[in-house]
Amino acid sequence: MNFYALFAQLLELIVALILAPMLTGWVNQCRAWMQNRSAPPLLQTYYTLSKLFHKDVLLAHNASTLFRAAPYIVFSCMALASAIVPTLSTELIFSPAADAIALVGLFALARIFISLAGMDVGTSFGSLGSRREMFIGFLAEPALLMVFFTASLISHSTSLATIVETLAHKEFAIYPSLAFSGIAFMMVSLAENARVPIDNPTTHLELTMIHEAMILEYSGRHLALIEWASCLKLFAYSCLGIALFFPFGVAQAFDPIALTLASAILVAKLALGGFTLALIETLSAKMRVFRAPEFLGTAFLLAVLAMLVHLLLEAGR
Amino acid sequence: MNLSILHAVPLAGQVINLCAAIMLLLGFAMLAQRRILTLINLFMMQGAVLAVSTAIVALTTQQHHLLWSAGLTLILKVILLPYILHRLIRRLSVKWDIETLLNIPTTMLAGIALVVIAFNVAQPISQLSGTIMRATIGIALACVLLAFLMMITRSKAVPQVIAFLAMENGLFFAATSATYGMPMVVELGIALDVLVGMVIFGVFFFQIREQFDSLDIRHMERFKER
Amino acid sequence: MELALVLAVPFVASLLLAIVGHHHIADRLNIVSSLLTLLAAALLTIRVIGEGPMVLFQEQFFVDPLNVFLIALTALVGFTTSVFSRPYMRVEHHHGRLSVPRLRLYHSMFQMFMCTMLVALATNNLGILWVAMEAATLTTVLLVALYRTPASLEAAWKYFILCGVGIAQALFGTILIYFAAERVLGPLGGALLWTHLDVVKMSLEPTVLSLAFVFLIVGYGTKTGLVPLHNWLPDAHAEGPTPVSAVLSGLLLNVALYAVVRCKVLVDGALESHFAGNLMMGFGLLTVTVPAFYLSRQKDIKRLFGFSSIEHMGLITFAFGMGGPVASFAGLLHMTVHSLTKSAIFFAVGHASQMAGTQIIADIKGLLKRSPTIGWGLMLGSLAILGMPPFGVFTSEFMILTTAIKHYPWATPVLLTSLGVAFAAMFGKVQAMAFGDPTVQPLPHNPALLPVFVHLGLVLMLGLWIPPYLAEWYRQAARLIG
Amino acid sequence: MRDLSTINGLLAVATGWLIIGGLGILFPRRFTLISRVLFPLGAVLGLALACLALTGIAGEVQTIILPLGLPDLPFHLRLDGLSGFFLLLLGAASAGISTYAAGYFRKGGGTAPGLQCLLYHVFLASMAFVMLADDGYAFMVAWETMALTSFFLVTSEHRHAEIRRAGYLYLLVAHVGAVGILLSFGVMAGSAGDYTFDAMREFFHHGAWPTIAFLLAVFGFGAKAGVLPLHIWLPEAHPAAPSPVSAMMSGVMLKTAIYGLMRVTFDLLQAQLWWWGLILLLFGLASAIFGVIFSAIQTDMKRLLAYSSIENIGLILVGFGLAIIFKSFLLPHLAALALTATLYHCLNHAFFKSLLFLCTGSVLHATGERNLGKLGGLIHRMPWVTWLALAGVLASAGLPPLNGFVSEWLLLQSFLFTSGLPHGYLNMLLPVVAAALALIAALAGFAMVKFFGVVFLGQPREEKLAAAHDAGRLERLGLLWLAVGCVALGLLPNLVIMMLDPVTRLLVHSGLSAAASSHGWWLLAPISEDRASYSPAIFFGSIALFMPLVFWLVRRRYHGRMSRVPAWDCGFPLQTSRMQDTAEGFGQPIRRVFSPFFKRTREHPSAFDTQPRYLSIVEDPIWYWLYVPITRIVEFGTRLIAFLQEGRIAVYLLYSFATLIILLVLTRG
Repeated sequence: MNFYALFAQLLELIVALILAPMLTGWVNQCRAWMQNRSAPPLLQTYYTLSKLFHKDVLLAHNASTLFRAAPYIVFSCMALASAIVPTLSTELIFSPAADAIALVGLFALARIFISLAGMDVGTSFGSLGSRREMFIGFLAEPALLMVFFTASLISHSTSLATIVETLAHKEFAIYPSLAFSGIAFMMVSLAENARVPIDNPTTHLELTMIHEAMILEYSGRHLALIEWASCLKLFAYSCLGIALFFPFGVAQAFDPIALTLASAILVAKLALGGFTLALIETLSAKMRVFRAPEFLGTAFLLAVLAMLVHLLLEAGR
Repeated sequence: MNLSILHAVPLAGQVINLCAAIMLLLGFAMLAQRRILTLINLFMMQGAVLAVSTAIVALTTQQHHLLWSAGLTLILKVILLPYILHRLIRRLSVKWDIETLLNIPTTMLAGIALVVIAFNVAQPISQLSGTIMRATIGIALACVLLAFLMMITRSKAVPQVIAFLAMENGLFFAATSATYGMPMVVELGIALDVLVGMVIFGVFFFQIREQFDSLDIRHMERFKER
Repeated sequence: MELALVLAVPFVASLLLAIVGHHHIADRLNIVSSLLTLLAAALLTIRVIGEGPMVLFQEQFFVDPLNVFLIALTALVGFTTSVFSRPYMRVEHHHGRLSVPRLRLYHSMFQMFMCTMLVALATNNLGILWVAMEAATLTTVLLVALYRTPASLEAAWKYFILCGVGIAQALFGTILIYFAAERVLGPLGGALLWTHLDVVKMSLEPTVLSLAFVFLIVGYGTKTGLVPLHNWLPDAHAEGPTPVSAVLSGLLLNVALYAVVRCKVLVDGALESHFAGNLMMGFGLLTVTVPAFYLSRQKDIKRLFGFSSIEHMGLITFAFGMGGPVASFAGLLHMTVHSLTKSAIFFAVGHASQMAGTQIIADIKGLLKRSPTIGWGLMLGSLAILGMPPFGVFTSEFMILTTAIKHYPWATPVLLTSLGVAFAAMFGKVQAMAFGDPTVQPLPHNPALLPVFVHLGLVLMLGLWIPPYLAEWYRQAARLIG
Repeated sequence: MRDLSTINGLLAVATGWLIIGGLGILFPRRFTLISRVLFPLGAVLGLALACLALTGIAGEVQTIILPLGLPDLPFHLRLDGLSGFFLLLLGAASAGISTYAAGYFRKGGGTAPGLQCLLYHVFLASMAFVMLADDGYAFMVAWETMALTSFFLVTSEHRHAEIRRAGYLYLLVAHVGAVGILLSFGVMAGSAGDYTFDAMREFFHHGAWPTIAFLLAVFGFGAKAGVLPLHIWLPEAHPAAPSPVSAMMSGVMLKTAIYGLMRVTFDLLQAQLWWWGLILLLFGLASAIFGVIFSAIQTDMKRLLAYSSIENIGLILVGFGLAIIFKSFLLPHLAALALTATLYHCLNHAFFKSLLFLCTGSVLHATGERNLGKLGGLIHRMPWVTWLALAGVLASAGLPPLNGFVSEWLLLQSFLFTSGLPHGYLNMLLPVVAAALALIAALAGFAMVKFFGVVFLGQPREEKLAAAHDAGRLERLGLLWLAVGCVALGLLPNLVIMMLDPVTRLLVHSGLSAAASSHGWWLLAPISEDRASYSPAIFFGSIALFMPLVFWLVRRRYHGRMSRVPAWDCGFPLQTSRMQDTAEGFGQPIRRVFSPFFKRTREHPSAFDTQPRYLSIVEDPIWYWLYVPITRIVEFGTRLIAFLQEGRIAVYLLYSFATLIILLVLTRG
């Protein structure tokens, strides 16, 4: 069992590391299609990363050790996060190490380091980005936690593995609360991954950027790590969404066939998810920064509502 | 006071009751009086009545130390204090006490109310009294309260002091007539205190006049919280 | 013998000082005679503790644990005040506020005041008690008016008139007690002697005694500073020389309250009801509450502490009014600590106002910087008087409050609100004086700060540890009060 | 013969502190003696106290009676699990703070060093006595001594008017609170009138009395802890105090209030009602939200931390209230979970908040600035302080794998089990509270990023910051101790929970030791592994593994080339330090989102101003809603009563006269 867990864990980590840039590429491709542009290749992100890794790092005079350490920390956090989320299997080495709350903590850790790095050089855009990032963060984080809470109330556990097992393998039941929290989760994911309508990952327009403003000073391998970490984050969030709301097909016990099947199903789900994301990004316009509280507040309220709905309607289950 | 009780009282007692009545009357008179000189004279008369009544008590009850008391009263309150007061008045040349803080009729009405209260308060005490007369303690109390009222209503220093001394008279009357007198030591002490107090008053008058150019105590309202 | 010394030393010293008071040794003579009084009082105390209560001089004087404790306290505070007054008066002289004849008057009257206090405490005769109280008024009137400024004259005049009138009521009360006692004891039975009265108090006529107590509490209560009879007190405290303020607060108020308490014992015996106690509690509560609200309006530092004295007298009165071993114990303890603390505060305040050249609070700043000892003396003294542990005032307040919670829970919110308001008002002012950048100047003569810290040290000790024999002594006295 | 060695040892340590203080005042100007001998000695004693207390937590209850105090009520002292735990907190935190203080206090300054030494050590000793006291009187004496010494410490720079004001406010609120505590004791002693805690435990209360006692205790201890409407002194006093004192007050002194409230609620009162817990919960929640929002907009770094303390006390109270609710519904295991979270957070807060306050102290020393708007870029000048502060910041923001996260995790876990409660509204309410907690945690992160980023990162906002120097050796040692504490508490939760077990058993008759010990030291699973688990060791280990691995791989696969250039900033050429976000700017989103919480005064320049000025003052509205009206009422009372004393002797005589007449008439009637 331990061997299996180790194997599944490694597999999951490697799959995440490899697939994450592709997911980003896929989203970009879909979006380009929908916007009637000629699409970049699916593997474009890999090319970009590779190019960045080869380039020299240009470091601002004022940049400190923190600035240089942050990409590694953020990357490690995101790698760990994608390792924690049970995508292929629920039998993972890391699953007892961190539950849903710890996962939220992990995301927060990464966010704080990237924000601090943004403030480190001391430029106007850097601190602007950090401020906005933390601003979005403090609104999104509780909403995300509430989404998890609903799921944990259903499964009587905050352990992600247990949640997924409960939702995936118990007899079929309709949880109205999950509908609410699903929408909330989607809104949070958009915000957390710097997507339209909260942020636009493709813009460098001064007044609107959030995530890009923070990492403006990064270059070379540092930037590569951060971009990769962003991809991992998107990947982790997508997997989380899949695990919480469409968990069917996750492998439970040691079973190479199930694992293979799970991988295939996962790729399919991710493709669909990426397409949906591109669709949303195409259909909506970017909001003003101060509309963000309304957007995320709605997400938070929906998540809380989900929990109350659960307590009202599903308390017996 | 009803008649049957009066009949039961011997002559000395009747005289003391009379003195008591005069004391009260003089108390009212002082309350109503505006002129300082007359006030001093009234005070002197009150002292004399006090001395007489003390002497009668001394004679009838064979308490000879009360005779000393009577003598002391006579010297102090009939001779010495009025003399000092007269001299003060002349030296300070204040003859009139024109304003009272409350007009005279109102003061009189208040005085009557006070007498009612005093008698009412003293009633249980009078009923216990084993001494010759029973009403004196009530009257003494009334005198004290009337003097108190007078202190409140006078706005000049000298009448205030006279009122203060009148209050002492009332107390002394209570001490001697109602209770056969206090022990001698105490009476001497009281007398001494009154005398010393008077001297200090005298000193004060000059100081106050020097500092405030007037003996009107309404100048002395500097300390207040408003 | 010791008692004779206790009473005679200040009397003789007073006469002596009246003659040689202008001489430059007068201030030292003052200290020496106070010290002798203190020593005699100490001997007396030891004897009373050893041999129990004693009656002396044809029963006119007697000493029991209750008054010997106050005698010792009075002698102690008298001594420390005399120590303090030496540099204080030298500075006053230096500043030209007092002439030599005035100093003579001051020294003589100070000793005379001590004498009257001690007589009032030691006497067995309610009449002599009254005489002594009146004499104390007269001497302190002269002391309050020492500066002969319009302000001091006004204060002294008010003091004289109000206390004179008040004390006249007390005389009426005394007469009524005599009147009642004479029926039981007969004209020659010593109807004014407290020891005799105490024996027969059960058979005294209740109605008379209750009326007598009304007069007595209004009378002596005026001297104690009970609201609404207190109006002379802040003026007198503010305008007299500071040593006089110290002894007024530390001693005179205590002695007046002592007189009330002695009478209460008799009235309680006669009435077998809680009439006297209720009356005292009522006055006590009023006296705690009202001054608390005055405190925040004060601009004059000595007036501020005068109001504080009123408040504490209210607290003690309330404690004695409640009665019972704990409350009476607490009342006595509070008398002690209040005397010590308040006189210490006045010592510090005296020097502080001399340093600033004014008594206006707003003009005194930065004491800690210029003179740490005076600043800390004032600061710690004020905190102590406001009932901050570990000082002894807290101890007695704790006991008073706990008794109140137990027996009169309705009174506790009133007490606590007042104490809270007082704290807010007074502490803010004291802090402003002690802290900040200094406006004050150093003194031309070295201040005597030993008294301040001796007093505060004692108060601190009483807060943490009451020596067993002292506690036993308080207990005996509390038992006498009932 | 019972074993009294621990409590005697504790007493010896406290006495040792008093002696150190005494030595300090004996040699008030011997600077070297005080800073190199006395303060380090105090730190060693603190360590000894912590060790003794650690043995005391699990040991037998020990009591002694000192021959001090009232004749009928000598000082009773008692050591049990609860006091042991808080003494541990005191000792452990004070060891670091005293070490730091040894290097911190400089020559010159406001108060003489000897006096500081005395006040500081008496402060420590009084806190120890607060936790040992076993009767009302000893408790009050220790409690008020604590308030008094800390007041003098706060006002050691009393030349500044705002510090005087802060001190005044502090002592006033402390005193009013003490009155509440005293009343609470009074109610608990009841008609028996015995103020020993033993008697209070035994005394049976009727009807509403226990509730009254509890509410009074909440008021009294809440004033000290800084619970919402009584918090106003806290953001004033903490910045005013010298930094070691702020650290001590925030890290330890606030916990004495929690200790007292726990003592009263769980120990002295026999039974708890569920809605007591709700009250605490709601007050705690209000304080936490309020604290964190205000913390996020502060521009003074110590005020920011002070508001953050309010927030943390709020969190502690939330857990405390939850524990009461569980206990009153007879769910002891869950109560133990909530209580463990609470106590854990007390310990954590002691470490990280002390650490942060001490770091601000170093910054203050190095730069003379408290205003965030004039700091920045200190990471280059003060690397030690910066990196140690980072540990504190991460812990304070509740991030894994540091200690702040563990207690928040436990707290959230305990909220997830509320659905078992037999009370409909509570079932609905508590998850919402949990949601609010999540919001608070996220906002705390915001505030901490602002604090750290503005102070230590970016470019220096003032010229003089270039001269800033790092902390001295003793200071570093003190900081290091606390930072290591933050990390250790974060990584070894099971050991801490095992240690807390006797305390929760004492208070709610259940503990988590079985759950904590069954999974080994590395895995924290308070209920069962299925329900929830967290392993900081794996967590930290994997990040610690990934990072060097990634670093090594990148270097190995590609290269390590790097060159220094001017900052890019979208090509904007004229970068100055003034273009960074100020503290106000960073707080702007909070001001905007939570605008109903603030009382704002703003001045905008008009378009035609030649010298445009912008002014924005954000104030605490509670001051205006609650305190200003109270002062108005009191003022009105004084004005009313002042009419009585109107200076005329005739009127005064009239008072006497009327009193006499009224009394006579009443007596006669």
